[in-house]
Amino acid sequence: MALLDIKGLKTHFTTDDGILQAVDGVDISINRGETLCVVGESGCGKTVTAMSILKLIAMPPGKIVAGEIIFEGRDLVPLSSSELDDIRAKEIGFIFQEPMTSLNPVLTIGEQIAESLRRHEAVTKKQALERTIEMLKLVQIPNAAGRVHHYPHQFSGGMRQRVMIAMALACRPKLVIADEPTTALDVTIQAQILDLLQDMKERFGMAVMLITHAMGVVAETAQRVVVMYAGKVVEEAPVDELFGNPRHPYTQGLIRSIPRIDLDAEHKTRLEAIGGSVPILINPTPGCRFAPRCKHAMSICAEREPRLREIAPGHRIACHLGDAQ
Amino acid sequence: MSQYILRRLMIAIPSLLGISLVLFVVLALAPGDPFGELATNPNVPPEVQAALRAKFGLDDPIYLRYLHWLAAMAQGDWGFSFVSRMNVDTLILQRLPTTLYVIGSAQLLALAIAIPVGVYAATRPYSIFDQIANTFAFIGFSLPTFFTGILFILIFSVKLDWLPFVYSTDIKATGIAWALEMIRQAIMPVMVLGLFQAASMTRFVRSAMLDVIRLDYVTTARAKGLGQAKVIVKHVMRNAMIPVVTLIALQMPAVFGGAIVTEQIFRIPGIGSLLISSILANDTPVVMAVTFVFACLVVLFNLIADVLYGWLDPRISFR
Amino acid sequence: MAGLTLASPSAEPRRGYSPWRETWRRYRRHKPAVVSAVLLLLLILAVVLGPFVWRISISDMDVVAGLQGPSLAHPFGTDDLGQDILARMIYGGRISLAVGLAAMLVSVFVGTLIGALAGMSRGPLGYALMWLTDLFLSLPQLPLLLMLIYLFRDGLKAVFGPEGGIFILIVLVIGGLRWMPVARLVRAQFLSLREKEFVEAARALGASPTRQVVRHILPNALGPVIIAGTIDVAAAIIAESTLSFLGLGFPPDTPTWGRILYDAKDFLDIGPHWALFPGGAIFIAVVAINFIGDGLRDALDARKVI
Amino acid sequence: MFDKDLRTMIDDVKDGRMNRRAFVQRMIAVGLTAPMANQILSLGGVAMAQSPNPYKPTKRGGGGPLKLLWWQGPTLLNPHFATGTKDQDGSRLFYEPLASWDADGHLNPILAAEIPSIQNGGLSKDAKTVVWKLKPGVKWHDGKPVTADDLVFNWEYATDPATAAVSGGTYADMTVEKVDDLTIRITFKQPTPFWANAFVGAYGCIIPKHLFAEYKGSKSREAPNNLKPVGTGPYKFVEFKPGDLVRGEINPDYHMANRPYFDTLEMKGGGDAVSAARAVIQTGEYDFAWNIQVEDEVLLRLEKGGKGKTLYAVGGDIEFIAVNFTDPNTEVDGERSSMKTKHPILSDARVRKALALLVDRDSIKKVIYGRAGRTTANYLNGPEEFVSKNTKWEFSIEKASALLDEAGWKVGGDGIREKDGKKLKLLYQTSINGPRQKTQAIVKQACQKAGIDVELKSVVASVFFSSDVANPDTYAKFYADIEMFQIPMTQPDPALHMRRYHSREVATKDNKWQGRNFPRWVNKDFDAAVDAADTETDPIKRADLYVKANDLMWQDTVVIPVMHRAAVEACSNTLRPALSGWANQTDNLQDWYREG
Repeated sequence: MALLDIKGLKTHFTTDDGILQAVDGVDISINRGETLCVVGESGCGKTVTAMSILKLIAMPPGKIVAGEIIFEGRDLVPLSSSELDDIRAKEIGFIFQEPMTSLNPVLTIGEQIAESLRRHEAVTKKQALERTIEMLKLVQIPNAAGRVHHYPHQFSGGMRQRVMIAMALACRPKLVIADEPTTALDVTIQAQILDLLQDMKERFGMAVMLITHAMGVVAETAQRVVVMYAGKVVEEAPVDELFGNPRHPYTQGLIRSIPRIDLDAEHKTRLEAIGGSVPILINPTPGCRFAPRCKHAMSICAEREPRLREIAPGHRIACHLGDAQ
Repeated sequence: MSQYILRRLMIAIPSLLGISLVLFVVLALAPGDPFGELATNPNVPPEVQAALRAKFGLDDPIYLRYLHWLAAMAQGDWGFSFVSRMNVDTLILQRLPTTLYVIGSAQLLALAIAIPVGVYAATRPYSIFDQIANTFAFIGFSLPTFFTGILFILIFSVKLDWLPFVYSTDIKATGIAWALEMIRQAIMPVMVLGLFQAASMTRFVRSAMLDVIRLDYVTTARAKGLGQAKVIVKHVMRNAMIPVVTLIALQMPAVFGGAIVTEQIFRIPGIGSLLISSILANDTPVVMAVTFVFACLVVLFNLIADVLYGWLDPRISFR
Repeated sequence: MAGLTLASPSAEPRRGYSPWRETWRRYRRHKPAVVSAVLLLLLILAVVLGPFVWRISISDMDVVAGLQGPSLAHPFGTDDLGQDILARMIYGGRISLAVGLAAMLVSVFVGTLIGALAGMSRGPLGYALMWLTDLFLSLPQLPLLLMLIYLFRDGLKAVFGPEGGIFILIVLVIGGLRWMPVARLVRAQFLSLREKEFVEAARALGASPTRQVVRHILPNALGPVIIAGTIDVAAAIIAESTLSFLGLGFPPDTPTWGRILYDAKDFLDIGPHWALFPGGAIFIAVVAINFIGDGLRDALDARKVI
Repeated sequence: MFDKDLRTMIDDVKDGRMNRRAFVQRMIAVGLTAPMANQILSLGGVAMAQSPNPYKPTKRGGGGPLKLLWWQGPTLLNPHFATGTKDQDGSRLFYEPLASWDADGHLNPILAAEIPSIQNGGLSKDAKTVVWKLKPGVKWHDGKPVTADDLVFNWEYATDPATAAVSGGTYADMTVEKVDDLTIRITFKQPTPFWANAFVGAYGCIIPKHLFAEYKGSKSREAPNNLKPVGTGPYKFVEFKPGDLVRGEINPDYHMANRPYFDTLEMKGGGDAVSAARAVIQTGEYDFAWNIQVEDEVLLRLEKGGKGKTLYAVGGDIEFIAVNFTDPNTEVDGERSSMKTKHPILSDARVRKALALLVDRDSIKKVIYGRAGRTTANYLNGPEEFVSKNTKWEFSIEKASALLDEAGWKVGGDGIREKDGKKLKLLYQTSINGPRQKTQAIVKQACQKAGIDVELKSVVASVFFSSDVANPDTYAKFYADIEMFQIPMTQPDPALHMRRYHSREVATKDNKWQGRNFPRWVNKDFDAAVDAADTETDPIKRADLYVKANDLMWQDTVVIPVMHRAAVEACSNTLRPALSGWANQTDNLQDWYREG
């Protein structure tokens, strides 16, 4: 049984212009100890999916309108906020994208890590502090015992992300969701953080759901990959399979864009790889959402929405092209 | 930190001197004299009025009067009221307890309303509760206290006959009865003033909360499973209070200065009504003393606010 | 490791959108703000065009028909001298709205400027400005006003004419005595914001102090300023009426909203309509301006998405 | 007119052929005030009578508390320093004069054994000396006896310039000497027809020598008893908070039988007139509120469900519009409204008359003053029966327009009259006060209809009535075309009231605008009449001179009387206060009681 099984998740936002279907029927599952990468452009719904798991989206305007999020056999969707609080951080840890703004500026990092321990585990203040220092050491913060009383602004971005990781792992969760944990960091730091994450995963054996839009990160860390586009999963495969045999035109575009950037960084135009841009998800047109940008678009693509189907073991795509082939 | 406070206090001395000079000049230049009431009285010849002016030194040059004042103040002599012919400090001390009690309670009431209402409204923006709170806040600061005061009197004193509207500093009862009567007579002024202050403060608290509540670190806190209450109090309020503290510190000297209109309507013998009647009577020594104390408080609370920022917001360094 | 950064929609310049159009688009999404803007516009139109439609003179008295409730002849009723309250409110509304808005702009502008300078400056200028703020906070307003009138009234009258001179004096006086809370708020925000990362980043990138302030700090400090500004509108409308009691304001027979409300206060139990209309008008103006402020903040604040 | 008649009438009263009251009525009818009529009688040799006193209680005390509401509370309690009536009222709770004026304008002995008269030898025929006898056995609140030394001391205290007493003017131009322990003699430098000023009424209150002797002169401010009065009055001092509260308790040794009625006394200060009226009339929290200057409509409404009512005490207070005879817009030798200029518009008598025709006194009375005002054409006013034979007023826009046409002011295109290219535009200033601003509005409207453009200006009272030289907005500088305020008639004698308009009193830069003739009107006949009246010992001739002076002012339209104002008080239905238009409200406090 999967650790986490998201089935048909639909998260919508009410806006002044209409209902924004940010996540529209997503199925993702993660096994224990596995690293799953969710990739896609910004705005494709991957962050909303992740946030929906712990209901961290603002409600209202956001709302989970359909679907199940089954974590260890228990559906999280109908749970109340206080019931979810027992799962947050304890069972599922969360690492956010912006280390610069994700830490409370007026509390010491020690307080911020310890409060999570104190919430979920019966520890004294002193024990919590000791464990916090221990965690800080684990994430390789030098002089952890002294730094524990420092405020976030006294740390660099990379250090803060380490603090975030320490915070997310403090309660030894079974699943860590890392939402673009390296995007805001310098390239050199990015690698360090990913290594640290990898290291932690090996040490604690938790599952990791890594959300990213960088294919390089995917190749380096993932065991399985889910590709999202416009609120839907378009392709899902083990990492080698995906890179070796991408089936969805969108995935193909994503992968093709990697070497091009490497070779010709000067002429990088961000969306050169895939023409057009992400559709606005208010009253989306029927049919495949990628169709307008797809080189292989057929008449059926504009009419009927492709279903996610398995084309090889563990490899699923949502594309009419596969049908034709 | 203590060095910082000390340095700030040192800076405060020349700053207060400067303020006192400006205050004095403004008061001296403003038209009017304390004996205007004698003018139309045919019983008092103009010579008497002129003699009084001369006697109280009103015809001396301004710099001389200022130096006199400064010298006296340095020796702890606050001056002598032209109108009451008594020492200014006695006058002020006589009124201080009432001011602290009534106006202070009103400020506390304002805080007690504004913070929970503002916080709760901010956690549910655009909900029914929020809309109602906002509407009341808008009504609150659209209607001046001279108006709400009379409205309250008409409702609670005249129509319902529940509360007295003349504030008495001389309640005959003792013990519990005295305390109850003190509370009863303070209800209306405290409400009028407190609600007026609460209206604007609620809006500030709500806005500050909304600014913070959408920040990333609040989501981080929620992801820790801390529970709504703790997230709001520990993470959101703590940060939102930083600008609110400015406002509260800004209000504190006003506690002393009192709310002139409210004091007038309910006949509360506070510092505010002393100030206004002294101004209208051109009783310069009293005005000068009250405003100077006021200036000291402003400077002091400015310092307290800055220290509080430093405490609330570790990013600010004391230079 | 080279990560491929795909474009995010917000980073991409939208085709055909200028920043101003973008602001307008965001503003339009704030429904109450749009309604409020229309409402305020209607109020302004009413007081500007009102006299052409409602032709009763503001000073026509009918002592016999004093204190009458609303009727066809007098939709807002009459005051104790039998003057038509609607006509007086139309006339006075021009002054009240103009004074309220202009004084608010003055106080917000001065307050923001001084607060920003004091918040950014790490030298003597910061102290000097805070000293100035403290000075203004402790000044007793009544003698100060009397002195100002006596010093400047005739001069301004000579330069700008009687009405213009008084208007300028009133706006400057009200605005000039109400900027201190704004300055303190802005300074407080600046003190913490200037240490924030995005400002540090901007500083590191070599952004000029002005640019730091205008692009990065100011929009973040705007929230409390807008609320202070809205409160100032109400306060200025009422303060204007107080000024005429000091002989500083418009001549005593000018029926501004605050003035009408004040005159009505003793008649609250006899003729409640007299107070209801000016009170209501001030309320509507205040609410409208507040929502417009909220809308503006949302429109200017690029961070806020939905 | 009445020199001979008056003499006959006085004789009639003397012989009992004519009732005192009838005499006073007759005098009032010819324009004299009641107290003046009484003084005429006493100088004519008829002893001053006392009004029958309606005081009913038959024992001292037992009346419970008396709660007074003064919306401006007393700020000090030394009668010699009292700057306003509020201070006089507060002082008067504890201190007493020799005599005070009652409702009918009679002198009522308080500390005096009797009122001086020619019969009892108290008054000299030449009006130069007065002998007062103290009631024997009167004690200060601390038990010390009241003696003639106290009276002499009060005169010395007040006239010492270093004391800076406000009462200095009351005791000026006289000497006071002790005759025996209970008797003093006042000798005036000039014949003084109005002799009952020193030691009488609010400014005449007597402070004890034994407590203030050390604090005469420059040490006056240090006297501890400035704040803790020890007097002779019906109530003893308990507590004083300036501007807020005065408390007293019954004086068990009070020198009048069965008085006072109340056991304790409280005078609360602060607030505004309307809410003071509410506290007395509507809610009954207080027994009596002072000086309720509120629109009559509001008062009528309050009285409907009321626990109280309003009371009116008629004196000689006059609200009027004064006309500037000099040009306020031209500066000569650093002085505007200089005597070297003439007002370009108002120096024409026809324009002044037209203005007088445009003051709609009936509407002003109806809407603003109501029961508290009487319309009048006179500057010098008596009680309400007053109808002068010589003066009259009317409101007529037509007649005013005709006069203006005649004066050459033609209606221009914008409805405003003009002459020689100059617009008929007037600046109308007054102090800030609700009724005054409404009066301004009513006058302005009528003026507009007659083609006069009126600009209104209002000045804070403390600035308007101030005497600082640099202040341009004082009534004395009169940098406006017309101005309006009230001159109270604090004494029932017109001497000071009329002396204002003497040409030597003109307010100019030379006398630092301390002169009191602010319209800067100069009229030789008026000067002569007032000068003559000041030294005229014959009461009948003197009265005649003042009537003439009043008529001269009316003929020349120096002032346009707006309203003869009565003092308005709010009083609980059960309280029986003793009030007089010629005295302060608390002047006869010993006679107050409660009924029902």
